[in-house]
Amino acid sequence: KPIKIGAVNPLGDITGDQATKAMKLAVKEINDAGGVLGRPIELIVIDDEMNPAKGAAAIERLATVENVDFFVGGMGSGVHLAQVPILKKYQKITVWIGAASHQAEIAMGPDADWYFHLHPWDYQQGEGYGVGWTEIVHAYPNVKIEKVFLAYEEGAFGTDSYTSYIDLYEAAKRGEGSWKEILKEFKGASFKSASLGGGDYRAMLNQAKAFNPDLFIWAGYDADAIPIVAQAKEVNFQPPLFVGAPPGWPADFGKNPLSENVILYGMWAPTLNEVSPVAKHFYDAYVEMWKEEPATYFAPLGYTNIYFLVEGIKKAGSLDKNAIIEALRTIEYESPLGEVLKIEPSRIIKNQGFKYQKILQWQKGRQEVIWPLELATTQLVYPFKFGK
Amino acid sequence: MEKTNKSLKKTLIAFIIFLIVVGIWKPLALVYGIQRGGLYSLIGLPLALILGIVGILNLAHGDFLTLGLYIGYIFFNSWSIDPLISMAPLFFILFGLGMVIYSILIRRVLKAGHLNQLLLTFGISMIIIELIKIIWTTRPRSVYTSYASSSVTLGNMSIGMYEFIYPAMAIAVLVILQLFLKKTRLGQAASAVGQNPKGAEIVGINTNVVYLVVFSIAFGIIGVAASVMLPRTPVFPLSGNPYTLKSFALVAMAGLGNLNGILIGGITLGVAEAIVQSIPGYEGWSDVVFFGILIAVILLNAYRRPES
Amino acid sequence: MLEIRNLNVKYGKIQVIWDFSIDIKSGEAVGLFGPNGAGKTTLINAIIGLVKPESGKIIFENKSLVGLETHKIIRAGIAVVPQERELFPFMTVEENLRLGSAYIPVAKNRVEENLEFVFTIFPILKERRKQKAGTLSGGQQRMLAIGRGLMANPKFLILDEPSLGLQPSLVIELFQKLKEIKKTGMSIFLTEQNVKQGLKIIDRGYVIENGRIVMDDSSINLAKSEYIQKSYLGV
Amino acid sequence: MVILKTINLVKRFGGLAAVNGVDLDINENEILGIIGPNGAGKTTLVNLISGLIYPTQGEIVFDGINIESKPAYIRTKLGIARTFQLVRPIQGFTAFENIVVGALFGAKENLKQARDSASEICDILELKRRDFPIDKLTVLDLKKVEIGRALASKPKILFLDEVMAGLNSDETWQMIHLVKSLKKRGLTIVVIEHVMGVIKELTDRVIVLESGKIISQGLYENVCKDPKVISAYLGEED
Amino acid sequence: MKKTIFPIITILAIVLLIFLPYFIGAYLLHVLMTIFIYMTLALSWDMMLRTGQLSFGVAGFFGVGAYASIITCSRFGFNPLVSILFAGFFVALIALGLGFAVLKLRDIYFSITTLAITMVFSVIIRNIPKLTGGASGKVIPNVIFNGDSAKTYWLILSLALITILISEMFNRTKIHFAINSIRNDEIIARSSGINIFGYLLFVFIISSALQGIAGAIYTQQYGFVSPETTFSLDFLLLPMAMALVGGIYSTWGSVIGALVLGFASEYLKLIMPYGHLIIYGIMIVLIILFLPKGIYGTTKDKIITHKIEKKSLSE
Ligand SMILES: Nc1ncnc2c1ncn2[C@@H]1O[C@H](COP(=O)(O)OP(=O)(O)OP(=O)(O)O)[C@@H](O)[C@H]1O
Ligand SMILES: Nc1ncnc2c1ncn2[C@@H]1O[C@H](COP(=O)(O)OP(=O)(O)OP(=O)(O)O)[C@@H](O)[C@H]1O
Ligand SMILES: [Mg+2]
Ligand SMILES: [Mg+2]
Repeated sequence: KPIKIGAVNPLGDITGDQATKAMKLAVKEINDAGGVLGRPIELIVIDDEMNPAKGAAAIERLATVENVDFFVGGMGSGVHLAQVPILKKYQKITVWIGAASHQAEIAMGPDADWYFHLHPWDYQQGEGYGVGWTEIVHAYPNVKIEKVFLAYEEGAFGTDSYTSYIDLYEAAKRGEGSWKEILKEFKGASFKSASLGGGDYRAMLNQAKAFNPDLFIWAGYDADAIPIVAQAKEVNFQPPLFVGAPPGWPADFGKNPLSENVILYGMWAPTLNEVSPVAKHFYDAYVEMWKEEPATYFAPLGYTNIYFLVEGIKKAGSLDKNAIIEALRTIEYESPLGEVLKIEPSRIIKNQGFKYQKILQWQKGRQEVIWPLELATTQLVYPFKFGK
Repeated sequence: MEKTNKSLKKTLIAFIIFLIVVGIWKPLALVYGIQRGGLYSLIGLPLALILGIVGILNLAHGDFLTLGLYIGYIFFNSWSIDPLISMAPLFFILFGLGMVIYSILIRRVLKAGHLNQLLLTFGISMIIIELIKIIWTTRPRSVYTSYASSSVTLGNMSIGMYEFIYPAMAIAVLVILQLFLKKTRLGQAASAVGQNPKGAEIVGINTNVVYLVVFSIAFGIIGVAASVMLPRTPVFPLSGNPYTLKSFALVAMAGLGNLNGILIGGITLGVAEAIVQSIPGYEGWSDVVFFGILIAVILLNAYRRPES
Repeated sequence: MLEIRNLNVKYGKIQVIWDFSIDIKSGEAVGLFGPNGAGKTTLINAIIGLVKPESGKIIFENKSLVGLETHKIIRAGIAVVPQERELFPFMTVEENLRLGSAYIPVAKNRVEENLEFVFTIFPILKERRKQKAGTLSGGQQRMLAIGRGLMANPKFLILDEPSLGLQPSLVIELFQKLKEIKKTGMSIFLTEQNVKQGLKIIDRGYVIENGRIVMDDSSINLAKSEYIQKSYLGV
Repeated sequence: MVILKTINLVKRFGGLAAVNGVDLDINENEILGIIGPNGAGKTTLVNLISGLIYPTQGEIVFDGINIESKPAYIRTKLGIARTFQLVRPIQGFTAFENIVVGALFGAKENLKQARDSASEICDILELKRRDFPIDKLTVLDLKKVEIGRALASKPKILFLDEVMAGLNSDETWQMIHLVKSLKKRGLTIVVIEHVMGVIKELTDRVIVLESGKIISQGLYENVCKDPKVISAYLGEED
Repeated sequence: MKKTIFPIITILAIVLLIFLPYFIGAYLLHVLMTIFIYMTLALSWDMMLRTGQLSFGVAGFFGVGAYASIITCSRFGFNPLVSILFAGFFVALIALGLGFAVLKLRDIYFSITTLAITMVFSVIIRNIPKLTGGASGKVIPNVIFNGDSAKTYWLILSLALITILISEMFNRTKIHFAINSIRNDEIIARSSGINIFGYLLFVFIISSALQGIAGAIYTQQYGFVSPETTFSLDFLLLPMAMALVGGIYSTWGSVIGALVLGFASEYLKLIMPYGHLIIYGIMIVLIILFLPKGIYGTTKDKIITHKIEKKSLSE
């Protein structure tokens, strides 16, 4: 009799699609190796259609019709918020890889000890970059970061980044927090993302140009990536560090000459293969199984999602809920993201997985890891300049 | 008759004064506004043509634009054809697509009224978006051309030149469409068919051909719009989708059947948006201004319009 | 010129025209009379292809019209002045009239001359040439519809109750003009409730009731017939 | 007694004065005929009185109160009803339901009363296909529906704008009897027609409009001999 | 015979619906709840459509209702049920105010204006974060009835039944005659004594309030609001599709449409994880091509024509 895991992902979106494929890969590998507790694993996937009500109904179905033992899955915060009340109703062990919005954390509350959240929360990410940039400033003496400008898309994703940066800035002014050593001046401006019918960033870029930042970050979607650089070139705005923080990147960004030396925040890049055997194993197995390259970090996250859960079950040695929770809290899983995954509490919930994202840079069409320094695949190219 | 001429002149003068004032106050906003507004107009025109002139409601307007973008992308990606060159084949491909869509689908709901057209094209929109997702995934694609981000420097302003192609194309398309509607037999027939299809048949107009041609021309223009947008626009399944609403907004603002109004309205909205975006801290309100002006104009027109 | 044989027309399951046959020769004016709902308009719609007959033949100048699209029938030389007028309400009077000629091969080069002709019959239309058709009075719209029909230089003119809503003096004038036009060789097919005026210009007439011909005679005989006197010439 | 009165009524459309200073007195329980050339302003006059359009100038007094600025639906409730020159029944309703509408809102009846009065009116009008949807009716039926809806609002004054146009003589006679019977019930009726036989047969008094002005009025017999009327309107038969 | 059977069937159906939570599982119940919410939106949209006004404001009133409910709950401590009623009242008030401006508009001008108003609502809400949580939205700690499916189901069922009741009342009373006349010919309506603006405003307020309440309940069910999800145009487009697929201008059209499309989308997804939305789209296209008046409308039409033809043939 198989152990049933229920996954809810947006199959119509590349993130959900690849996360699902990676999950299937993990399940196949585990089953080929004899399963867990002597039982095979069965993965049941339902599309959430990026619609909150559908995502919630999917959980109900997995819980009552499919009778799964665990929930996994991820992506959109809006969908997840609608799932929270249902998840609370069943209180099954849930390992989630999406939903970065702190609202989800608030909704889940502190008591849900069966809930594991692997993706860093929005506020953790900003904090992590402070750590990263501080280390980079130390490692590269010519890099200077005092003035930071954040351009953020006006929806929840961008606005949440902005508010967390404001908090970090306030903390830095008081001499606290991860940015305290470097951040002196901070400014932000919003824009309408191309994915929501916007796509004209020039007013915002002119504001940024007038501010003359050392570090320019934009928090938007993959669709914004190319037009922002193109329009920055048009208004002749060349910050020394040009950073994009979308959840994914366009298909041919690397091929675009304007991408050279653009910095990105992310959790994973194919170049990690050079420094992490797990990453390489995952990459090769994924390409082998699906005949396509993993293009978003949700693919390795999906893989991690299953493995992490299964390791927990293995360690617990039974399907006892409390035992598994205890096990998941203590295991250390060497993930294809290049880091070891271990659980720590975050602001509200007890079981938070990854804390920080990585700092990477586009170089010759590849995403190279710059920070964490121990995972670095190459050196930072500084300052940023548009090619001719 | 004279009255409409007079009010047109008044609108035009007010419009030009508005542009001049903005130009002195915020020159960059004027540039960005004209460029954006030109794009709105260019995309709005084909919708105005099929909704305002022959009365077909197409909710999949923006999604056909998306389709155009993908086709342009294929030309670039597979055969390295510059989007401005693939404009010609794109016009004809979308023209052909328009013919097919009209002949097998739209034709059947012509008499059924706007609501059925609404639902039909909603279904079509859904099919297009989902098909694109399956073929190309949701990852954005794009086309790189060096000219698209070129600019000239004026004082401390760096002004992008490429996007002036939007208002230029909008004006060109508008002029050609007006000539077509006023000077060609087919164009005149289009207005007749829009007002009374049965009456049109009775004076010897082949209404079916008129619908087919107008619909296809509109699609051809969508293809042209897609090509000029392509160097500056990311291509993903929902690229064009938001333009459906904006185009409908423009048509309602200009008034059904008023093609010139699309250009004036488009640029007004573009400039108004650009002004708000240029005020630090208020960027997020630009949509309110867009829709606020839209609502104000529609209400004003309604109250000004004399009793029937 | 026009030959209809055993025509049957149905709306759904309800039959409106029963086994209808007539012949109209070139240059002839033929009237069609009958009570409301007899099927006159339906017959006209069948001729110009707006309704598809159930069975039967309609032949115009040796060409079958059945199954042909309306605009083709019109371009072949049949003009129609519909009972419901079918104008273009947001176009001016002049634009409406010009459209009457624009798509007809034989008429499109004679627009100006046709316009003048229409304006002599209905001077008010000339006065109102820039007014939108939708704002015309009922009678003025009728004039415009007739005018638009005449603009087509048809070989065969169908008028569905042309006098409806026209002032008495114009009715008289209209029928005089139709008489003159007829002399140029145009065939006319007319339905009319103003039978008295109608009879003045037609050569022959049919009376139909419930979709069937009940009478068929020359106009002189019809005028004399008791039945016509009683039912159609009373008021 | 004058039931409806207009004082110097003017309506301009752009440069055109469609109604141009009309002083009209309509007496209670009379049948008044209004004739005049096409475009003389007859329909416009009815539109002004029934409230579909508002006058450029002038007053309309009905039953002693000024109504020129009251909305149309109020005037209907006050007792002014009209038919339309181009029949406009409400699509999607049956003939019967069309008449119910008049009773419900014009006469402010409840649904049951309205159904009763509607079937009464159908009987009076001898409307047979009352359960048929509108698009399956003949012109005569439609005209009856038109009158029926107006009647159902229990008006004091009824304007009939070319209701006889397009009827054959049998049918016209039917209508004439109908209108006469309405007069007997105490209604004031204004008929607009281009069919002189009808005017002759029906009216107590005739008014002739031309270019928005009254050019002649009086008994039909006198008016139709007025040379102005003959040249502008009636024409001479050969 | 028919007269007595109909009420019995109705009562049986209602009883069955009420006791449904005891027979079916949480999943089906959840799907039904979503369908009932959409059914309410579809029906209320249709009510407005019956006056001839094609409203694109559904998502807007839905969203405002949702926000009104969440904000009164979290900031002013309203009981969730009270906050839902308040949301309905609040939206009705907004509709009243807006009605005076927009109900003079017709056709696409009305449609686009109501859509623009939806956008304005969402942008305003996004830009006043102090009250609304701004772009990031707002969550409440506890969902209504603490997530008890059955109770939530009964609440939503009541809303759907009330909407059906109102819709039927609209179809069986004077209002039916008024709004049908308005839709078909305003000039006739006016000169038949109908206060057009009055009726339009009345229907606008009622239908908007229902949409607001639907938004409030939906949001209480899940416990959060955000401009992106709460003002999603799905809440306009799907109800419209449902009403049109079922058949407009009738109660049962929207009911059937919501059930058919609601279950179809759920079922298609299960049998076809990828690309099911294409089939859904094709289904909509086919229905509109072959049943132009919708499932219910076309069937009803067939029956009526049949009856009339029989009558005429026998005449
Ligand atoms: N579209 C239609 N669908 C169903 N029945 C129709 C349709 N059009 C007309 N009829 C019916 O067909 C019959 C004939 O109508 P038609 O209009 O041809 O009569 P007519 O002789 O022209 O009368 P009128 O003097 O009223 O114009 C009538 O009974 C009418 O109700
Ligand atoms: N909205 C309008 N705009 C401009 N002119 C108009 C408008 N409505 C009516 N007219 C003009 O006003 C005049 C009066 O029209 P009205 O309809 O009252 O005439 P009528 O006497 O009823 O004529 P008929 O006998 O033809 O029905 C006409 O010349 C008409 O063209
Ligand atoms: Mg007829
Ligand atoms: Mg008139």
